[in-house]
Amino acid sequence: MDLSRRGMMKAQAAAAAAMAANVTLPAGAQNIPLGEELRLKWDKAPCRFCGTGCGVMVGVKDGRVVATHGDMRAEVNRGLNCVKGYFLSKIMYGSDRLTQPMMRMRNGRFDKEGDLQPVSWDQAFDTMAAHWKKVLKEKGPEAVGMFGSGQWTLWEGYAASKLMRAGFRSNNLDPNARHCMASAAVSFIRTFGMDEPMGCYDDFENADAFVLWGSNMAEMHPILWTRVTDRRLSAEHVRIHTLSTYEHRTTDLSDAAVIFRPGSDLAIMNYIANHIIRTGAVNREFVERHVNFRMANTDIGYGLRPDNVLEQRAQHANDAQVSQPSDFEAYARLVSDYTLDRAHELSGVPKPQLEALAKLYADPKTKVMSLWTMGFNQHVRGVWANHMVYNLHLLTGKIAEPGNSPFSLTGQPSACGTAREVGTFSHRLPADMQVANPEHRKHAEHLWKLPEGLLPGKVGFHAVEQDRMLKDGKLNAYWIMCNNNLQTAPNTNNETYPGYRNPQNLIVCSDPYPTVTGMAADIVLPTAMWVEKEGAYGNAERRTHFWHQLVNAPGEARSDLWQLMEFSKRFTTDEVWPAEILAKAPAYRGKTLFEVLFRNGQVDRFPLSDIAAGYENRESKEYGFYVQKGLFEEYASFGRGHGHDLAPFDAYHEARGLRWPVVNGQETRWRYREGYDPYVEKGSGLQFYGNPDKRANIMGAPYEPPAEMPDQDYDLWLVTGRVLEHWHSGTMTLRVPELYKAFPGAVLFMHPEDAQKRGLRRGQEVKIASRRGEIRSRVETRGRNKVPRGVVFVPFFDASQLINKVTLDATDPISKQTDFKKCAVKVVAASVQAAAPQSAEPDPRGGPR
Amino acid sequence: MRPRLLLGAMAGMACLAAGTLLAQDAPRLRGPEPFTVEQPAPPMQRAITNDVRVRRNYPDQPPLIPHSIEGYALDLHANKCMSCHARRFTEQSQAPMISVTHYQDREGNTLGGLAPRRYSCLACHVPQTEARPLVENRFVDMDALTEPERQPGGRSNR
Amino acid sequence: MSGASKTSPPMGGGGAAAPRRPGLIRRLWAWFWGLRLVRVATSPATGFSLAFLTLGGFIAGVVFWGGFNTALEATNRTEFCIGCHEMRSNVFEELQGTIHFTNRSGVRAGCPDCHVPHEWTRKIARKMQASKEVWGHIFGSIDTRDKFLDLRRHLAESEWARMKANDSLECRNCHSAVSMDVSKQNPRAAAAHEKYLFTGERTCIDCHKGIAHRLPDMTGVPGWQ
Amino acid sequence: MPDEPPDAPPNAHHNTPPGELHVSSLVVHCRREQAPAIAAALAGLDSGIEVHGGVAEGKLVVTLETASQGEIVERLNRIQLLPGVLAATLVFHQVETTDSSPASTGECKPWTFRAEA
Repeated sequence: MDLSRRGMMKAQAAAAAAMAANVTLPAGAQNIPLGEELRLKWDKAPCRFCGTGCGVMVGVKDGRVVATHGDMRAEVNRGLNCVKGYFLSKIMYGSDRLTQPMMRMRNGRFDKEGDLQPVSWDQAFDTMAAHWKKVLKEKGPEAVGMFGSGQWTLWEGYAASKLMRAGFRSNNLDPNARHCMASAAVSFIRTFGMDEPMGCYDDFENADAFVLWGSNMAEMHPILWTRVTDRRLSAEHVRIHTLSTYEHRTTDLSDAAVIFRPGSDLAIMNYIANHIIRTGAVNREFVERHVNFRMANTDIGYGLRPDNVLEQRAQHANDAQVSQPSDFEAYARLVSDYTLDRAHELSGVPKPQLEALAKLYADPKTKVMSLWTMGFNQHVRGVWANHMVYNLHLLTGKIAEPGNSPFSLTGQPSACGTAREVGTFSHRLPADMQVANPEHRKHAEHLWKLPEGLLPGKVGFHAVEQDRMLKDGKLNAYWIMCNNNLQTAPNTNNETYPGYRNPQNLIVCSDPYPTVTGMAADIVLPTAMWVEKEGAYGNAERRTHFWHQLVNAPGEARSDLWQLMEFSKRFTTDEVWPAEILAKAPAYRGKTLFEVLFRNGQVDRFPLSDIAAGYENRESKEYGFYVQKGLFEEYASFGRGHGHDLAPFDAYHEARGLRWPVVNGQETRWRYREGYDPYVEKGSGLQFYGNPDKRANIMGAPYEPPAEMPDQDYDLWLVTGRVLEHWHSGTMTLRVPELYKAFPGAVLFMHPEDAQKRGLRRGQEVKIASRRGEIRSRVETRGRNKVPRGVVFVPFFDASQLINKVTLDATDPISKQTDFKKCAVKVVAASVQAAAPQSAEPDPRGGPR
Repeated sequence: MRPRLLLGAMAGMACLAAGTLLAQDAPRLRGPEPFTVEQPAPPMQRAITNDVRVRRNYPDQPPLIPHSIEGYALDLHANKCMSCHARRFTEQSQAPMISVTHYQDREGNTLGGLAPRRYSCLACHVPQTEARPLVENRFVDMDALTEPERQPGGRSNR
Repeated sequence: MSGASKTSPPMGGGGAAAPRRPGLIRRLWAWFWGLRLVRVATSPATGFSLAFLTLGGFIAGVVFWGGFNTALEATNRTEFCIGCHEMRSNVFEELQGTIHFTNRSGVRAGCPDCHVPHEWTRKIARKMQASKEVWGHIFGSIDTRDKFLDLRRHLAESEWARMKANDSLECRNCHSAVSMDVSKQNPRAAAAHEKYLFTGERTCIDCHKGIAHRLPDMTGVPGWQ
Repeated sequence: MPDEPPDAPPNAHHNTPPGELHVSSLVVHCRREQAPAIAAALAGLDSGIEVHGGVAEGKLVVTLETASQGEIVERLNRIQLLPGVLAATLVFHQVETTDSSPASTGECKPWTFRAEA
């Protein structure tokens, strides 16, 4: 080894330590032979992947990201990353990165049946604008829509919301968080009157027991899992109970692996509530002071198309969200049906396991942290499931204090920040406000400096509804940003793809890489990603976290924010707003949407000189003002003083994220609790101030079966999900060789006896078929996931094995979130005709089943 | 007929240089063509078990696992990885010892053994299969930027 | 249990004066010998030819011996082992996910392949030990998953000890060290086998624990932490 | 190396294969007024210890060059015991092999362990 190499290593080592200590090393003070040219420029950023919100240090050299590592100063992860996070450096450098807009062309003109060819941004935007104007003129605002993402930055989501609601006057804006967090978000509002958890990650170090409801944290939230295992292995008394429909890496590290029949979690939670009441473990004082009881409407259908027999048969399919005031006695009566025997019968869980679980919640001395993600949220009764876990914490008063915490884990990096806080759902405005509420609309119009009566009050199409409306020809101009919905939506062959190829529709897809969705779109726009733009995310514990633009996007790729703002220049108010509104507010006439939305004296009020020295900022340079700061400060005006206070913009570029409400520079770790939350009145101890009476709601609801269950023809439960190494549809991670090679293709996880019964072997090619479609995959009877008999698991990251051709587009009727965890399939060898009877070979070993 | 991505146009684009994404690999990233067609499942890949340490992309990248870990216990009862990679077993096993960073807790205090937060080895270290990457990754090693002539001689394998 | 004729230890003030009854074993013994059938069976045969007795004895021997071995073999199949749910839902469930259950060549190891010696006398010895397992089954000593997990360390330790004592005999029925081609093994396996297995310093089970079933709590087990 | 002697050298727990260079860095938090003295003490402690800065802040940025991982821990412990040092935290660690032989394929790497460890 020569000296220069040694010196370089030392330079890196010293730089890393200086970064961690926040110390500036004197230039030239180091005995480094090679000096400046070796220096990497290190900056902080949140990780690009899940909702955990880990801090990452990004090393830049010559305009390229050359290294990343866990940020030791980030409280969330303290220097750790998961394998995806450690490979962030490589996600931007797949060689098939899109660098030019592409459009379907034939004979030099746009043609929906043509081939994708490179075009200029102007050509792409002109074609889009012409179609948007035609649709708006012929069919009105309800025929234009946009599908966004919990992976948008805060200001991208905010700009999209303004453009769609105020610009095009359409609420047909929904994020892919609808597939991910909607049940949690809706349930937060219904229970506490405010979205997002009361607790925070500090609960991990304070809990005595962790109960995971349908969450495989070891793979899906690996860094939070390190905090759980740290607590479990450091404190003798701590226990982990994991409920799931199959065993996985999380159950491996759990004290109890509670494997239940899909959908029966509802019965288990009602049993626990019953146990708490029956054993006198109800915290009476807490319940009397802080809780109301309500009863949910039952028999609420499955969010399928209205002509589906299941919807027509359901009594309350159309008023599923309605609930009635009730009392403790009625609630106790409701849950009294859920005896230990009944819960065992419905769930298949051994009784001692159920009892042990109930005792954890009932024991006043055990601090319980309940954690959940897609197992609850992607559930035809997802809102109820969320309610039921809050019920347990509210009955026992185990809430809003260190260690006692019902905690919803988020899937996407900014599911909380962009989808929920900024309000990109089809029913929401910023800061938990609702489009259907005239007061809220008025408030938004005021803050946005827009004419009164401009914002539409009708709730727009949600994600699954958008696909149905595209297919039915009622939604005709559609922009997809920052997601890959043709791979990730349910029942895609029948309900998603037809809408994309419907000749009436123009489909635009913005993405850094060619994806399944991009390949089916009519215009594909190349997008800047992650540190190629200045951004902000909001994680699962209300932490808002910023990053600077550190490198430039390749070629002509531009951020989603630039695309939205640029597109808004092509419309004037006269073209898209009703004449009567303009008649009352003539000052708005003749202006472009860009002028009224982004040049409104607020968004453009911060000069370029406010941008921290040494950082590129492409959008701001182009428009001549600090775009991100303007958008953020305007957005923050919605929440300040209303329990959603955000710190000043610049503070976030310094801190490793701050948890809102940030009041007087102090973040809030536990909401609703006096001493932690400045919004709680002195002397009250605890206030659920999101609701007018400052009480939370216990919502009574029964067990109701899933939309589809295995039967003679389709005899297996299909559960879909993710794997550690790949993020969602694999757009980024499949292009990182190390991640791809670690888990190169989807497989069908199946119990060995189920495989044997069908004459299948490990590795054999099979068809997985439902009533909606089929795909081919390969059998895996080993490995990280151990499914019970009768259940199969298939991850959805693999574009060559599109499992969502098979899934059912049933949703929770209240949250409209898709249930990707429960439908009926059959599995046959691919070489056998699908019609042939399944191998009827009797099990040679007999024995009890 | 469902429109297809024009191959000629692709070849003309700087970002899609010929050979970076072979035609047979395209469906792995972009889906079948057309979308509705049935697609054969790619074969399952064999694990790489050659024990050859893989060069890291940058110092803080966790090393990849160059051997099979099939059936290795990693649960509350047993951690098979530590049977070779723990400090006291490395002499026997000649396996690389876990990095000393693994001896620190959340607060940065150095502990006597593996920090509990590092117990789930597989959250960061993954084995590899023989799968051929679907598309070239143009990440550039910092060594190549600072000392181009050094490539590919320099090795970084702790 | 003490014989009835022996003086029992004093049991407190009132017990000494009570009249003595013969002990249980003695009473059973007397009852057994009092049975008519037993008397007949134990008195010398009268009225049967020597040829009959010899031939009959031989045939009976064949039948019983054959029957015994058939029964023995019947209990020596995986199907028998997993006939009780303790085995089926614990250890067999775990075996199914391992290389010993499915592999490229389709050679499968069932329960007896690893847990019952192939040589006759040792097999019988193992079968006699197994009577304790029958006892365990009847009295439900591991009839729930939790009970099984609580006893797993004990169960595993007795298997490790047995295999250590017989030099991993059952492993070697299939995996003979002499038949190994180290060039086909990966480098670290080859080196380990050369250094420790071929020299006799270690036996298979020393390193290969938990390959067919999950492991118990390994605290304190050499080589584990 | 299959014929490696079974008896390990006494300092075998340092596990020092020839030709390794371990470069690591620490942040040494110390009482601000004592920082200059500690920086000087560190420089004199051993060759291969270097202070790069942070004296003014009381957070010394220190790099170590050692031949083994064990030595890092050893020095870390020694530094932690110096008077005035509040905490010494390891930040960065990288190993390079210094010999030019190819990667460690085919070397003796038995994965077994002592029966009585």
